[in-house]
Amino acid sequence: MSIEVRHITKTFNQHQALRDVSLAVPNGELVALLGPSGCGKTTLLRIIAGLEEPDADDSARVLFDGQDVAERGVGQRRVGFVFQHYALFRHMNVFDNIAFGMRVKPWRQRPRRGQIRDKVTHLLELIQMADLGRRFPSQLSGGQRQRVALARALAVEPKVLLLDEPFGALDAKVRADLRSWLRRLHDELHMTSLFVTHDQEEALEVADRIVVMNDGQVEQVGTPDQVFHQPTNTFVADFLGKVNLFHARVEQGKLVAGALVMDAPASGAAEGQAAQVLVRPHDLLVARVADDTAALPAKVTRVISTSSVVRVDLVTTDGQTLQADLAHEAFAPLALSVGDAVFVGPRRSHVVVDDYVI
Amino acid sequence: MSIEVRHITKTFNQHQALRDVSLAVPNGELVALLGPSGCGKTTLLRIIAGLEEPDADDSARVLFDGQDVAERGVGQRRVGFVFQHYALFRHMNVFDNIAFGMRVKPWRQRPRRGQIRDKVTHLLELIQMADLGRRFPSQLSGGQRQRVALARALAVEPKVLLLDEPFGALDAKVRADLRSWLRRLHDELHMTSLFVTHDQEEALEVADRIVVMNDGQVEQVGTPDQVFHQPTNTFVADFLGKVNLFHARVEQGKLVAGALVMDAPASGAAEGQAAQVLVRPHDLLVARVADDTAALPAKVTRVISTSSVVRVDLVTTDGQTLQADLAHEAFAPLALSVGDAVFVGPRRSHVVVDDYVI
Amino acid sequence: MKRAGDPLWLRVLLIAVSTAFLGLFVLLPLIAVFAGALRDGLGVYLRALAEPEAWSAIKLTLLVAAIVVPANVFFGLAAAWTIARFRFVGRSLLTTLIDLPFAVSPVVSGLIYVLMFGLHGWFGPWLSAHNLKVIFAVPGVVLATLFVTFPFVARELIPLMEEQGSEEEEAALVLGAGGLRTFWSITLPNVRWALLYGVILCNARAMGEFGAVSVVSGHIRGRTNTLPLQVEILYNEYQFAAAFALASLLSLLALVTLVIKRLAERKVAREKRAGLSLEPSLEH
Amino acid sequence: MKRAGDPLWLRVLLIAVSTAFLGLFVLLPLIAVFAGALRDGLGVYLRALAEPEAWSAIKLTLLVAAIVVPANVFFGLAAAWTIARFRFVGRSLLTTLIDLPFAVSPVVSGLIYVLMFGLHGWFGPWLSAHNLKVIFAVPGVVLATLFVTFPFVARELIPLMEEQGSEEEEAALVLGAGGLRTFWSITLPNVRWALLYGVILCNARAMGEFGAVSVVSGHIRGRTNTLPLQVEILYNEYQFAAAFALASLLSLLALVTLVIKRLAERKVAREKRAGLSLEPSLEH
Repeated sequence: MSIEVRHITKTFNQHQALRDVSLAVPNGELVALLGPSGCGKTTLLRIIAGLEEPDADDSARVLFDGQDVAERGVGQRRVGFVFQHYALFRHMNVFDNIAFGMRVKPWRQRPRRGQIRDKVTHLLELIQMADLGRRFPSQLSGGQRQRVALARALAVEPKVLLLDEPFGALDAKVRADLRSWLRRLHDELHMTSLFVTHDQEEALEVADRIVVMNDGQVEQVGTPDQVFHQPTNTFVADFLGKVNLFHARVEQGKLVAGALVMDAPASGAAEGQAAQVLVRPHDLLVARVADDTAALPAKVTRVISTSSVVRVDLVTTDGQTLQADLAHEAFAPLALSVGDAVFVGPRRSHVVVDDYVI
Repeated sequence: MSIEVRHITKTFNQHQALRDVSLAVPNGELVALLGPSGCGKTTLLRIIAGLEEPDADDSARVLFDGQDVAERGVGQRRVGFVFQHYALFRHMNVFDNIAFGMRVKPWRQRPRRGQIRDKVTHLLELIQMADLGRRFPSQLSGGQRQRVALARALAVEPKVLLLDEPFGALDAKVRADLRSWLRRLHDELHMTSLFVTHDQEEALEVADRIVVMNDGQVEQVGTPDQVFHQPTNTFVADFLGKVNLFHARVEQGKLVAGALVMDAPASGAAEGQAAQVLVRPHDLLVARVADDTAALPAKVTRVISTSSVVRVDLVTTDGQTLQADLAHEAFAPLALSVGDAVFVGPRRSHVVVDDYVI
Repeated sequence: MKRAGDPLWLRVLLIAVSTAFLGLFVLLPLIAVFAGALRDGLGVYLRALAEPEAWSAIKLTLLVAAIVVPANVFFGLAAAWTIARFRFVGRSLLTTLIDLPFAVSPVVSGLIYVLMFGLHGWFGPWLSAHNLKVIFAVPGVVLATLFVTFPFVARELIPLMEEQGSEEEEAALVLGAGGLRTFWSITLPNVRWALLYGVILCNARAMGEFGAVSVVSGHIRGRTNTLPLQVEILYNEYQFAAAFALASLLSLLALVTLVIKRLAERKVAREKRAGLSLEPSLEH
Repeated sequence: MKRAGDPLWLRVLLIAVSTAFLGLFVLLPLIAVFAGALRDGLGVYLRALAEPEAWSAIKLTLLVAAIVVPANVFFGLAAAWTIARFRFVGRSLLTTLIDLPFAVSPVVSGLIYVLMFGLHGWFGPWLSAHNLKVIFAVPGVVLATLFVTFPFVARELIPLMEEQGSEEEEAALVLGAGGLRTFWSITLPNVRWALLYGVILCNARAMGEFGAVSVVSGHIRGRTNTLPLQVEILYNEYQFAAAFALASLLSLLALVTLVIKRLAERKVAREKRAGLSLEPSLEH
């Protein structure tokens, strides 16, 4: 089922949590709502679920498969909702938690006792907790609780799955495991899913499409590749990962930022116009000897080799800090250490012309 | 000041939080206590601070610069302690929070009013909050609160700085900023610092030395490079980042794991002995055509190109999932997509002979 | 949690002071009542309880509790749920007024009912015209007790409900449960122990209320005397053994109340812990 | 927080029921007292307050409160701190016993003091040998009031102290502050509004206590009558205007108490919010 919201505004005590937000989520996609805390992403999710009502406005709409659901109460929208802090029913065991949604159905639609048992057993297997049906929520680990919350939401066969910071309260390690589990689950079920997160890594890894939000508004919508490699403004670029920022000016068809001279983008920027050049750390070349690309002198301040890349922190002569991520094989011949003088420049860059200041 | 603990055991209601832990922190180093939640790292930190007492045992010792501090109360140890949830005094403004430690000194050691003001002003500048001295904790963001907590701890000029999950309650983005700020601060002050974290990335990025703990015991102590590249067991390897694990057996001086044949380590493993071969994702070679190294057939299941490396998830013919991190330049000529058949093998590996099972 | 930071003498002193205070002013007196009741032997004790007037007082006390407790459970639950779950104009006034019966003297509580329903009160003429008696009759006793014991249920529930938040209820609503079903399946079970505690405290207070009831009851022997009133009458007539015999019933009620309270408190504490999410900070 | 999940009629109904209940049983009666007091005009009202017996009752009430409130603040703080901060054998018993005065009937509370300190009580002979009078004298009134009002301070403080935890105190200790300094600079300011609320409720209760005091005071006019006792005497003698005049003083006290409570509650709520860490879940 596709989801669409149009012109949604929401005000809490004079604070505008959402400002005229419109958004479409295609059927079957796994979409992330990504932004810093306070950006309104959770509020948007709750409005879609029907747990909050948007400010009264004639043009405000929440559409499921093109149908307005404003009149449908929260129980009639057939959404599955997973809360950040699980919200498991603390006085029911895992089995009863999962069965709850089926048991409260109106008499005619309610599955028979045996059907409920089969369904719950199946879901317990799906979340790899087949033996733990009799446990109470307090006897489960955080990761297990979150999986039970997911199974409970799936039990009523929702058309849409909404997840509010599903892994926010978990350890880094457990989070990474559950993340790929959620992705696999979505690939099996192919249900339209929308999840809220403030962790860009999570969004980039799991989602088909990312909605970057800031301050009650949508900044960019796109695939992980699009928002990461072609951000439309510096907020998005900065929020999605470390980025090196050069303030440049268009001079004679070229972009000039100190010692760096780069090709201006085709979308003809006017002479003298200011522009931001964004360079991801892995696109920053580091060389011992200056050349056309690596023209900016810098000094190594820190080398961290404990991940899939070697991270080199640098500082330019005018005090700007930069970060370069080199492949271990590319780093080995350079053999940089703290204090070394090097030259840097962008292998590839992305230019943004806007007035947003980090 | 150096810190040393010897034979520390701590029991809470029959649960052994720490089991005979010994540890030495050299003067001036920034050391991370890293482990999953419940491993006892916070308890160890609190025992060093004097906030908890270890179980009574004749051989249990907490030494500062070689001197036993068991008799010194928590106020006499001259440690700075930063709490995970800040523990700022909620009814005092930022200035009074930072000044508190100086104002409660015994009359003879207490600085004069002017000295206190100067010191607080200096610290406010250090934490980049010069104008916010009159704010109350409730008016600050999470990152600001944590910096005030740090300034308050530094105000009494402690010999040792102890930090309990200092960034645990913060957003991913703020966390990354504060992390490098803490590192720079330590480089300036060069005070012996010990911080607790469950985030391996944080530990690897910030610390001079990492103490990996699990289940009340120390698993490994070493520099980030050592614990990342030469873990002593599979728990450490797995906790510090994604690792590909091959169960191998020694056959005729070689390590054999299915189609892979690798050189056995010099430390002569006996014929027929089982061993674990650990390969970090960036050390896993991926090739379209099999060769001596890349000999294991596998299939691509997912490609994620939104970070400094391109992450390729693979599955072998016998169902093992693997992860390879390729540099963007190395990935480009391969141009892999989901479903492609490839061959993989370790460029570099680390062999562990132990009986720990993940 | 043994805190290494506090000197041992301070802890010992504090624990000693608190315990001594409670022992001296609370536990010892209670023992005295039972001693006093049994001073003249078990036979006298049982005879005192079997007196027709004593029996009548016991029955009236049970009747009052049987009306007041369910009424206050209903109103207490409604008030607590309303306050914990909704934001509306007058919400804070409602919260404040719940404590009014604590703040006002029991004598005054009784007097206001006399003012309203007494012979010369606001509704007095109307009531006597319809031959209804409130003051110096059972309805007055019930109303006065209702007023005095109102805060106990609501006060136990409000903080717990606010702490638990409404996420579980929201989860039930999203799963398709109606408002009433959510209340019975989620809200009520989550506060059941706190509710039990509020109910037994309300009950103990309803059976033991003296001041307000004393003013409205008229002390009509065998008709409008509750247990506490009967105790006072016996005491004023120097029938000490009988007075203490009835008083021991009230003391027993207090003890049973405290035992149930103890159990409920443990359950509440356990449920609070169970509700906590697994945060790294909880590690020890 | 307007919850879209609950039907409008339910919300309206709940709010209406709660408000109506409070208005009918709480607010209306209070107005009645003031109306009754002023029925015969302001002159009669003021003369009733100026009666020597009334004056004496007012002074005794103030004296009792002046002794009982500070004592209960001290013991309440000690008990609350001990319970919230330490784990020791008997801790849960202490917690339970704090509520005993709520669970026991006021008449019984009075009787136990008679049993202990009365002429025929345990310490009776010793007291009369030393020419000391407790029962039917001011000390008895003070002791009975002390017992009845004990829970108010401790009950307000314990949940708040447990919720706030001891991290701030630990921070102060690590910074070198001693135990006493930590208590004055950190612990006390953090609970000041809850303490204030406990104190005023304790005060209102101490001034308004009727049952226990009635048993131990002996109703000696101009000597051991507190305000509530004097009100009852006047009422029993059909001096309604005078009775309501004094009752209005007690009602005024209740109203002032509630106003201060309202302010304190707001501050407590604000301080609770202020203490919360900025979690992503708090976003709205």
